[in-house]
Amino acid sequence: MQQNGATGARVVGAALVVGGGIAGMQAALDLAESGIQVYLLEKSPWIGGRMAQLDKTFPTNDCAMCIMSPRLVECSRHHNIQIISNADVVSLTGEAGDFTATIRKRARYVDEAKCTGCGICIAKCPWKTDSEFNLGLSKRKAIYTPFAQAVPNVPFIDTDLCMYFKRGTCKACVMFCELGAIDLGQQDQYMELEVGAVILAPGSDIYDAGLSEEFGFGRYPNVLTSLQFERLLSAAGPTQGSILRPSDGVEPRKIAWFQCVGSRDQEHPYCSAVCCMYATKEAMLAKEHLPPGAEFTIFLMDLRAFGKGFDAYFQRAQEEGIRYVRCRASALTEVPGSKSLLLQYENERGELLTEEFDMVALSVGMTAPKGVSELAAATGVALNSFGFGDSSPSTPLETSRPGVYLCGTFRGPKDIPDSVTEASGAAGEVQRLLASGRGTLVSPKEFPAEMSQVGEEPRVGVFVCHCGSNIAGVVDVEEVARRARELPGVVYTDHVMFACSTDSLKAMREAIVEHRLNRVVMASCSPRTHEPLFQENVREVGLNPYLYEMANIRDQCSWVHGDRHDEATDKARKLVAMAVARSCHLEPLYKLPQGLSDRALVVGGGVAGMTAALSLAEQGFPVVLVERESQLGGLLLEHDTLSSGRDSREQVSQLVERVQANQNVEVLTDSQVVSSIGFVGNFKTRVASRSDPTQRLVEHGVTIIATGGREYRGDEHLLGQHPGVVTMGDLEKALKSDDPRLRQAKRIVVIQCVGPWDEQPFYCSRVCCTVTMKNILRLKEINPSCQVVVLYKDIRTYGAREEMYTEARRAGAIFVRYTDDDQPVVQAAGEALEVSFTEPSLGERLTLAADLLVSSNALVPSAGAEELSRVFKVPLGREGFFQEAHSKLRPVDFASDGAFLCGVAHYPKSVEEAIIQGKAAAARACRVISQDELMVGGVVASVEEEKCTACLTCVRICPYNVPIIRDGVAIIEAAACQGCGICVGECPAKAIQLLHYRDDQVLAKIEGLVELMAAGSVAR
Amino acid sequence: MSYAFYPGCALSASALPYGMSFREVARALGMDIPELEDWNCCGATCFQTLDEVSAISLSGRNLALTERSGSQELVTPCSGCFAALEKANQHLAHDSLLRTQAAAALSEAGLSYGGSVRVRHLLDVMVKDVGLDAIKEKVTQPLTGLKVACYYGCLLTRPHAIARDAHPEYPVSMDRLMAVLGAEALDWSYKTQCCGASLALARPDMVTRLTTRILDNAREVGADVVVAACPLCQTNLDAYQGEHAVNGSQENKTIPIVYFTELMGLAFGLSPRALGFDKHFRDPAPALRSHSLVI
Amino acid sequence: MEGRYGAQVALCYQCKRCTAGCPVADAMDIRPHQVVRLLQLGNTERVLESSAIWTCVGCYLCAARCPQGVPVTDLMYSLKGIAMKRGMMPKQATVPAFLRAFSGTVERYGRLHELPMLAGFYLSTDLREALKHRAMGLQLFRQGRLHILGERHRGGKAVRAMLRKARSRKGSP
Amino acid sequence: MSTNGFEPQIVAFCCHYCASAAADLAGSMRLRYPPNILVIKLMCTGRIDLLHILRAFEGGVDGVMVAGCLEGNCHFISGNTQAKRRVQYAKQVLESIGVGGERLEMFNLSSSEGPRFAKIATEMTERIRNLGPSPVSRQKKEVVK
Ligand SMILES: Cc1cc2nc3c(=O)[nH]c(=O)nc-3n(C[C@H](O)[C@H](O)[C@H](O)COP(=O)(O)OP(=O)(O)OC[C@H]3O[C@@H](n4cnc5c(N)ncnc54)[C@H](O)[C@@H]3O)c2cc1C
Ligand SMILES: Cc1cc2nc3c(=O)[nH]c(=O)nc-3n(C[C@H](O)[C@H](O)[C@H](O)COP(=O)(O)OP(=O)(O)OC[C@H]3O[C@@H](n4cnc5c(N)ncnc54)[C@H](O)[C@@H]3O)c2cc1C
Ligand code: SF4
Ligand code: SF4
Ligand code: SF4
Ligand code: SF4
Ligand code: SF4
Ligand code: SF4
Ligand code: SF4
Ligand code: SF4
Repeated sequence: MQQNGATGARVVGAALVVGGGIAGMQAALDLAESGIQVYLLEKSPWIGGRMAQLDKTFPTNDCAMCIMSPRLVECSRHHNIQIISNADVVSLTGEAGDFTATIRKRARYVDEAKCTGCGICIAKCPWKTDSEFNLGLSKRKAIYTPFAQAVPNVPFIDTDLCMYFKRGTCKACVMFCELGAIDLGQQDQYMELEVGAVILAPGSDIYDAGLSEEFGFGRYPNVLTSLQFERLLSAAGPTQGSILRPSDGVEPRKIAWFQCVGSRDQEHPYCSAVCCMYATKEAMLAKEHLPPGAEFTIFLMDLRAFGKGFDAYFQRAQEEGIRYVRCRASALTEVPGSKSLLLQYENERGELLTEEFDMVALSVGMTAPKGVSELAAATGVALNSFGFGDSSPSTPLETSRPGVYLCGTFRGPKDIPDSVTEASGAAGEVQRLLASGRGTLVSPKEFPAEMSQVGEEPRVGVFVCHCGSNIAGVVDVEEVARRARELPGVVYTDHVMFACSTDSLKAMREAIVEHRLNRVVMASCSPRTHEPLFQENVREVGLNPYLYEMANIRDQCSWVHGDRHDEATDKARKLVAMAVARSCHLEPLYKLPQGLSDRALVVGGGVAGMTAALSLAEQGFPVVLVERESQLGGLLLEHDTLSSGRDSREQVSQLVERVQANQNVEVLTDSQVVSSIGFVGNFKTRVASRSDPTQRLVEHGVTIIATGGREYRGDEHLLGQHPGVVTMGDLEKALKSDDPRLRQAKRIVVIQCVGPWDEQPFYCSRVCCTVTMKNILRLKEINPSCQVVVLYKDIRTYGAREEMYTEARRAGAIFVRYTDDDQPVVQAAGEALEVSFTEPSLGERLTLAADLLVSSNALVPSAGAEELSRVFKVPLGREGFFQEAHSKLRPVDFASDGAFLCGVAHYPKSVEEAIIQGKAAAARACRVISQDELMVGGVVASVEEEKCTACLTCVRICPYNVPIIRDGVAIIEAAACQGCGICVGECPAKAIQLLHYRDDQVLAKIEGLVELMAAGSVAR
Repeated sequence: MSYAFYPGCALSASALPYGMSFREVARALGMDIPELEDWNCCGATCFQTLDEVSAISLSGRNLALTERSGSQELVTPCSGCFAALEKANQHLAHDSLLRTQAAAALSEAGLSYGGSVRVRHLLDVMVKDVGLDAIKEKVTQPLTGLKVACYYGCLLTRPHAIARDAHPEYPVSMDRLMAVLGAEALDWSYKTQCCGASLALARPDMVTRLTTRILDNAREVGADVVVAACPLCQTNLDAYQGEHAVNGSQENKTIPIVYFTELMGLAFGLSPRALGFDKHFRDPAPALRSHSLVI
Repeated sequence: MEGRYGAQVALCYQCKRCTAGCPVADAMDIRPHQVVRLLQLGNTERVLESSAIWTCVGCYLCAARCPQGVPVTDLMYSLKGIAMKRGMMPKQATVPAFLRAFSGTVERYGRLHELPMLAGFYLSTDLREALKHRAMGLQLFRQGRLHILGERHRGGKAVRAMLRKARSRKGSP
Repeated sequence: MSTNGFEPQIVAFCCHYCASAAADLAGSMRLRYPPNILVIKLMCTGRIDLLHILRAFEGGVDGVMVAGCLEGNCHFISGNTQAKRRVQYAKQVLESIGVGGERLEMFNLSSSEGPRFAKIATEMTERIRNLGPSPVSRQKKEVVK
């Protein structure tokens, strides 16, 4: 426990994260890594949330499970995270820094401490019902886990279905569970947690498609929700990735998606922000899954491709033949017999058609999560009118209750990257609040000193696990153990019922000591889930964790060869021989502490950069903020009001004041970065000032790039040639200076999406649609009779911004869509202008006189971004904005360690989003600089200097720009190396080895196999 | 609860079987539901077009009469009347300008309206107030094997704000009623598609297209009869069946349209003649007989 | 028009859902969403000249499903009314004729009597049309479903007085 | 079971994040594939070296597969594309030394593609079975005999 220096109040170094979706997991991990004890509370029996149900994710088509399951595992094994699943928050008392949360952990009827997740109970349970996870497309048992990678990997008993709870009989699960983990008498438990802060991340639900009865969901078997469609696409889903019509199991030839089901209507006046993109994704994936010739149509209003890379994705979809029809579907009728579906619609040419589809997916919107009002009441936070969590635009991650934060789709509809960003941002808020309590409640596990194994002959111990009957039911475990004794180096073998049970772990430790084992091979399950546990176990008796090796004879043997006992036993023997052979080549590896600077360098002093700088400075980290201009503020200095209704001057001046008042921030205006060297924890960067010729050398542990952007200025639509043509930025200035032209104008025409699209492919600047709405409302305030006509391609007022679009229409603005092939034409007409365009609904050319033409110009990257990208060796994306490490799960990190990005430097975004990203970047940076030392080493590449010819091959090929050539040899900094081994295979001089995966260590596996085959005792 | 019955203009004329069967069934159920005295035309959609205040006054007069008679609920068997009366009722409650204008007109007829009346559709009264259990008790000849397509038409559930049906796009009350009678109510896609009745005279060309679409689907899902809850729908669907208006004789291309009250009566074992089964364009008798229903 | 429905018309974002659901859109010269668009653009004349407003069967599907709550059906009704008041007749004048026959009968009798209404309608349009339907009429008559003269309605007079008053209010012809 | 009584030995170099996760998933889903496949897990297929492949064949293995993340989705950004290049090269080498390039194949799959892993394993086994024992292992057998 820690006293808060300023107020003397107690600060508890622990946090409660409510909701175990991707946002909750991200927040938990960021906090845990920065030394805060985390309770991750999840309402359902398992964490994972919505993302676990998705197949792939736009716009990269990354497999959702691939990128998420490592996080699941990380949460489950992190020392500073305790997952409390199947639980609710009952109440929250106390105040920021010192809360007491009362939690009810509902009975699961399975003892989490005993269960190994073997699944036998599930197989034996006789009762089935529709699977919620697969949305009724498959069945699950009364005792079940929703998906294979579930965390915790412990089943749950549905008492509504279980015969024991309904009739008092059955107990099949109890009988078959070999570990006695089933506890039908389990009771709800209440617990009180002391935490300093709370993050709410309970996500969202999807709109109940059954309410839109006109589409027949629930009546017409071939009408699905988009989420059901995700399950159909999933290789691990109910149809193993085949798209089949529920009515007859036949592959559909024509599929339609209906957009905005349960969004953008009177009851749901917001846009759900993800469905345009996920429908595009589902259509593209469906195309991959179905034979050629199948047709895919998306019926929509506006295509909301407002995020980074989204337009390119949409472009690709169109090239692949996905058809988009601009018509909101009205209703479906089912064809009796074929159960296909008939849709009447009007196409862009004004033709009224009736078309038959084999399958229809409803792109359901997001709604507030079920039970949200109870959660709000228990935690004392306010909800907004849609039922989502409420917050103010200038403090977007704070709820109405101090010390309680929010993130993810609970804060409003959004996609995974935005959810993850917010989660990191919320973690940043908590880090700041609990800075003085950091590290007080977490204690790194202490291990005994390692015994020296150097130079000793290998003494291998092999432990073969029965996993109850999971392995032993197929593989002759005893035979495997016995024959392992014959392998070179093996001095001890044993077979155990459940290797991961507490008793077995202890027995194993004793055997290591007793038999002086210096290598351990576990023949059991997947290293993905169990390696950390076993590694820790060997460490407890002083064995280096890298001297441990695993043979997966369950997931990759007994489970897939259940019908071939002999072959499976042979295969298990081979796997064990291979593991033993490699283990003899293993060497202890040590992660070594390396000192680091806790200073952050922030480049760019706009709202994003200032927010990031403040976040860190307020936690006590020194920050150097480099701004090229003479004053801080960036784009914000030019605006009038903000879309949030706030005065931008106020917002800027408050921020600037706070920055300048903070002792920990050193602001270098009129300055630029000229060079930078080093690696995570130890960067050295030179900054040159315009006024002072001497360059400053800044030593820093992390770098945050926040260089923002600027409004594009071209000559489209007579910009610069006619005084009546201005950009949206100019209009803002005119509003600010109360330009009389605005009060006199009779008609103002606005053209959206103007940019350098002759030179580069179109990307959406994300803010301009909302900015247009903001300014229409401002214009209508000062000049109510002025007609405003907006020519647009798509209106992209995503999320709650949709309400501003509605307001702008209510105020009388008229919106007319144009297309790339039929652009508006602007001509001078004396003082005034003439704009002609095609009105698509009427199919007619209209010409309007306008007093002012406002061009909504694109946001483009700041000048000098390329140079910075070279200086810091961080990449730019195709639009010229900086490129993050992973667009889904690492949205504010660069691929190379220690560098982060935020704000418009990443992609155009609103002030609110820039603030969130600034906080997120700070939180990610804090993970690094909050440590006293960095532990470096382990699985990293290492160069044998004598062999290296300085050919630069590794320098060129490393995706993380790690190797550098110094004094004629390649240097690979262990702190920066990611351990992929790409350079190793490429080095012509064979001068690089990847530790733990050295050539001899990889080859040993092959040798082990070859020798066993040569011995002739296994079938080949 | 005291009801007044508003038959609407068609019940004693083209919709004779509806009126007959309603009275028979009401008697069998012991319902007390006297006809509103001196009622006048609700104005239908015609007056809404011509003049909104007139429309509201016409309906308003019926509401005022109901109020004066001491009844709280005005029950009508016609969806068109239901929509017109209830719309007027709501406008009178919420639109102060219309309320003043209509009040002036009503006073000319010696009436005033305080807004206390609830407008109900007969189907709703049967299902909710009489109740399916009470109806089930009266069934002596279950309609076993009879496949029916329940047709609700447009104005029974629309505009949503007026009708306030829990399932505006896919109503189920009549289906549940039919199930209680022993019939099999089929799922089909045209329950609430408009048949075009309001343009039956003026645009028979268009109306035929609408009815054909509806009836084709009913036949394709295997319906023996279509059940209606509105005189306009019944007459329109019965009269305009494909290009074979009225005396088109292709048996297989036609389908009888009956009132839900007729089927109730039949299931109650009442005399088919008294129910008006003989007063249709397409004779329902063969379809009913094919399921061994006495008729 | 602008007065009563203007605010709702402004909300239309041209999603075409009204048209997509309209059972008679294919028979319209301008479709429901176009009607709303023209009203937004202030081009009421073109709407009044259209046949669309006369084709609408008043099924309320458009209005019921409009995500912005634009009362398209009520617009159609009012537009017909305005057109009739201005004497703007569609090429196929059957709908206004029907409306007149209907309202005439109701004004006379207080209730709708089918025979006088039919007579009024066919007399003002095309008697040959009536002949086409004579079989139907005959059958109705035989079944006792068509009365030569309806029962007298006591309230007829009161209704007439009321309607006179309703129409005499300021602003209505 | 086998057409010619020959059971090939196949080694699969799988990356940690996708291919070997998919293999685990195939297990969780209790799918079936022939036991001829032995997985060697690497962090990234980018670690694969011509040497590893050649040594496997030299040791008498009949087929080798390399399986990594989907293209464009490598956990290590570009490891799988490097692997693809190296596998292409190794195929040429195998061809030229008479082992045959078709005994080596590169696959890309996501971690949720358990069924696809099983399918690939089955097809690869079938392919090698049809090719018969590798010339090296045939030689070895003869030596032993
Ligand atoms: C069909 C569909 C497809 C999509 N496709 C994509 C895509 O391709 N790319 C993309 O970026 N995004 C996509 N999304 C959006 C994406 O799913 C979300 O952005 C993301 O999952 C949000 O994560 P979250 O953590 O905020 O919420 P969730 O994933 O909803 O997690 C919330 C968690 O909180 C738990 N919880 C709820 N209430 C409580 C409570 N009271 N107490 C404790 N715990 C609680 C829930 O059980 C859940 O585990 C898609 C969404 C849908 C519906
Ligand atoms: C016309 C218009 C209207 C807008 N209206 C709104 C609105 O109403 N609401 C809203 O939420 N958002 C609005 N925005 C968006 C808003 O301006 C941005 O979200 C926000 O300002 C981004 O802040 P930033 O810190 O990321 O970038 P910036 O504000 O661009 O700041 C970047 C800073 O970095 C500095 N810099 C650049 N390169 C270097 C370098 N190499 N070295 C050192 N310093 C460097 C720049 O000088 C600048 O000070 C609008 C944008 C425009 C164009
Ligand atoms: S059988 Fe026992 S150990 Fe296995 S999953 Fe079920 S509860 Fe857990
Ligand atoms: S007791 Fe319940 S959960 Fe256990 S096997 Fe029986 S039904 Fe399934
Ligand atoms: S416009 Fe918005 S609500 Fe509609 S489908 Fe697209 S993202 Fe979803
Ligand atoms: S105007 Fe701006 S926000 Fe709107 S679609 Fe175009 S680029 Fe995107
Ligand atoms: S590739 Fe090898 S030889 Fe070439 S510089 Fe790198 S380490 Fe040295
Ligand atoms: S192992 Fe990977 S990250 Fe490390 S230096 Fe080599 S290529 Fe770069
Ligand atoms: S449905 Fe409504 S919003 Fe859409 S086009 Fe029609 S009137 Fe406009
Ligand atoms: S009310 Fe008229 S315009 Fe609307 S859907 Fe029905 S027929 Fe079409």
